Amino acid sequence: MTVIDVLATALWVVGAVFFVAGTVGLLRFPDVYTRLHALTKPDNVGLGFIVSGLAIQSSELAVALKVIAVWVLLLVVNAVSCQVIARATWNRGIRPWSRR
Amino acid sequence: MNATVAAVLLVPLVAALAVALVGSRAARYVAGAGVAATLASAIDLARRVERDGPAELHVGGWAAPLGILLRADGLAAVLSLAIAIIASTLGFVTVARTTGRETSAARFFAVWLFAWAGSNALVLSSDVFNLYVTLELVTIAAVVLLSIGGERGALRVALRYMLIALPGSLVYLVGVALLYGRYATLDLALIAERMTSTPVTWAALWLLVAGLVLKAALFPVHAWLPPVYANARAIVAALLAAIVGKTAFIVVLRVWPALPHAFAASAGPILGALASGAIVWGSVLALRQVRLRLVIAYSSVAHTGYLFLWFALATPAAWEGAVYIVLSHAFAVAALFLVSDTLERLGGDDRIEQVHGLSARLPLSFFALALAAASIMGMPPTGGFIGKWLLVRAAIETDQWWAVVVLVAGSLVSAGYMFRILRLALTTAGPIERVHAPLAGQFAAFVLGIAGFVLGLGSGVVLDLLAKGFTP
Amino acid sequence: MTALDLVFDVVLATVMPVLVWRILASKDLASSVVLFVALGLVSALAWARLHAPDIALVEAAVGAGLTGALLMNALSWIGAEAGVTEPVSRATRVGVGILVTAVGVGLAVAVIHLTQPVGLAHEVDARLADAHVDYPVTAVLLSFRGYDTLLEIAVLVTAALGARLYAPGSVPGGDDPLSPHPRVLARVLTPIVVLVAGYLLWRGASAPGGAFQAAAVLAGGGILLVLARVLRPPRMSSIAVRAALVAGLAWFIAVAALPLATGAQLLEYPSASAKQLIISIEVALTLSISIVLLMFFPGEPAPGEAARHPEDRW
Amino acid sequence: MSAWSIYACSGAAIIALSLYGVFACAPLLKRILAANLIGTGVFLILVALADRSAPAQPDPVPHALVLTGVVISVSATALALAIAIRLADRRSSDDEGGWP
Repeated sequence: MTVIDVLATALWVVGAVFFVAGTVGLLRFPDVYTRLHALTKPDNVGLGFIVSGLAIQSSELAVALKVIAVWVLLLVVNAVSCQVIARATWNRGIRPWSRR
Repeated sequence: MNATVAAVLLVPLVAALAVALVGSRAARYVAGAGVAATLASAIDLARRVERDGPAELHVGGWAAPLGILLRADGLAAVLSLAIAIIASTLGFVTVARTTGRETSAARFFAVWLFAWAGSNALVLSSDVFNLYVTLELVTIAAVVLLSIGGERGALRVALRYMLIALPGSLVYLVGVALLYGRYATLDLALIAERMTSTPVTWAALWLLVAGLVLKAALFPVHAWLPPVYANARAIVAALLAAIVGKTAFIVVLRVWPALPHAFAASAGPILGALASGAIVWGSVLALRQVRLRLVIAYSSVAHTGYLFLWFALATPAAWEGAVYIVLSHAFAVAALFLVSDTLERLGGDDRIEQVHGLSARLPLSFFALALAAASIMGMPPTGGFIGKWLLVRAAIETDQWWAVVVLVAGSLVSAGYMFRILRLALTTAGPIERVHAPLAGQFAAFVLGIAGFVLGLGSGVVLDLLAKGFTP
Repeated sequence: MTALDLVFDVVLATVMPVLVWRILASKDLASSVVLFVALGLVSALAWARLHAPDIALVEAAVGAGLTGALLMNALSWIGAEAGVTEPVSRATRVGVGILVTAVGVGLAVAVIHLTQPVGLAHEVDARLADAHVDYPVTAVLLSFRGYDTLLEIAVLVTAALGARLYAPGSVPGGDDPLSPHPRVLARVLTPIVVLVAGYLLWRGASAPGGAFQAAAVLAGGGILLVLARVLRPPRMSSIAVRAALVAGLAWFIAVAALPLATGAQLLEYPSASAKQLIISIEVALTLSISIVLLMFFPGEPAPGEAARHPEDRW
Repeated sequence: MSAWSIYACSGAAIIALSLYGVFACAPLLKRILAANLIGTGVFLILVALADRSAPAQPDPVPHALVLTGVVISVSATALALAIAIRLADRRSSDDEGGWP
């Protein structure tokens, strides 16, 4: 195992932690808006770590650029879909949860 | 020969695309030309096979085990010719009825031609996966045809039919997967050569057969069929009963000679028992129906039984008998649906009472009805008679007297339900007057009735053609 | 195979049937659809584990993406409640249950006895040069078993003709209940989608990819444009749409029939131009398949009960 | 137990479950889903069998068969959904006077 492998594995583990946290949030949070937050934000960061791990481990620059492109596209799509779902929910008259 | 076989496959496909492209207003002209051309290509194929004998075609020039083999033998020639006669007759009727204002015409004719192309591809194929693709083409085209018009009843049966036929094909495909996993080829002849009697092979074959039995609506999985026949447009019901409903059995007919003897010997009695059940159950229920279409439907259930009876007998004569039942029932059932269609257009529904006085009111339809009924009952010299006769002979040859009893009993009951209708048609008591109904449908029914009759008279020619390349 | 691989495979292989069970047992249809999409993504992983990258691509694009979109769209028409149901008797359920258990167990036993790794990999490799395609799967699809593919496209076109029961209702630039963001997204993604589709198509000759994968990506982009109301959904009443729909199969048939004139077999590409012909078929098929997949998407239902959807007839 | 046999068994289980669904689930939409899922099970078995030669190259023929099967499967599902949508709509259709 080279230094790069160790570093990549560490990045993957950190990424996985974010995914697990996001999933726990999805299951535990009280309403659509908070769950959306749990679903999209940690995923963006988590995937960022995983992609970084893959990128530094890849043998070719082209492969590294491709996985980074995947991450960038996911950022855009996640942002928009999160926004669309939130707006659709709002338009249906569902208001954010608050601890009264 | 290459071009002849290719024409049978490609002409209907090209015609379908052309119809879809031109749209509904001109669809009937293009469809008419396409139907005529496809009919001509099928006649050409039959003539060539008759003259030059069977031919094998390696699509793309690739031999087995890698390539797909098409087999233009006597069976393929006879079946594609019968399909052509029925599909073109029904197609011409529809063309004649179309005024150019129907906005579903392009959809209908294009899909009609796709169904035809699929059926032709199916009878020519001798590759187990390619057979799956052709089955799906026929099934999906049939579903689209069933859904045209968009009434709730039609949509419901379209979906119901699909949710039987699709799992049926997929169960067949599971069998194909196992066969490929064991024998590393999809070519039927090569599989037959390599096949050994192992548990895996048995599992594969049972799956193949089970999927096809479901699609063919053999007793006891026939319950989906009568509602479909009762709710479809008559033309579509005719196509479904005469051609689409037969495709699964044709695949069995193709696959069966490739099976190891031990499997055939053990599956034969089981399929024979189901077939007997179908004959008895279908015939008895046909006797009790008050709607003409349901009589036809249950009669079809019984006839599926006659087809599968072959597996218990498993002699060359029985094979010919089964093919003959396929052909004669296809002609008869198409003719009957057209007669029913004429009656429905006159009287508004298909209760059997509508037949009352038919011989005086619509002589042409009556003739068609009588000819079709004779074939269904198995009266000489119709094609139905030849089929049943061959089956009885095979049963006697193999000392399976139970099969003789079932065949005779089934024929007697079918005489019962058909005579009930014919007697009503001959009754001229009461106020009966000659009425006018569109001639196209009546004439088409008559043509199909005659075809079933000619099938019996010309059995020598047909059996000779069937024997070309026949090796069960 | 390391122990970790084994654990991963076992987990993945267990999750899939469990998902199927949940899809079929869940109370409301919306959960079924969401789980169905999840299954599509999980099975894409399984295809990758089984060294089938082509199928993983198609599964992700079609199984999870397109079919998922179709199902969600169907839900918006039907409603997440039961929709149309067919009652099933208890006896049927028990009978079917016994039968399918027998099928499942029998099948599993049969499959694990197929340990002899037989196949046609060697034959394909040996003839790859004659097929004038470098990538084995593409060679099987378009050369060795090109006839299957031809009929498969016929199935696709047939289904497309039948699936156009409604003319899609949404209008470009009309009122947008969501927000401007999807439209911006659509505009940003369109060039990327076209680029990726072209890349997949071009790659198909030598690596995983090809007409269907490219078409699935194009259709996905098309659906996004339709949903964002940038693009008017294709209608059969347009001759251009119909021409695009039939072009792929028509060109395939033309190429298949051409060798017959010289006495060769159906689909026997002349070896001098085989490569070019196969590429031309792939391009034509990409166009037609993407149109068909886009046409499978019926668009949004018009708001309110009274709104009439004209049927898409031509 | 090798990887391919694990997935093949998974495929068998999927086939059994979805066959049950297609014949014993009440909602039509679930039956349509089930019919689609039978395909997934069959494809899994086919691809698993192709991978028996691992670590050597897998057999490309089943891969091509599955690609063909997926196209047919999505066609069938799309058609079934179109009909189901039409069926859920209570409005009567543009009748063409009993044609054909």
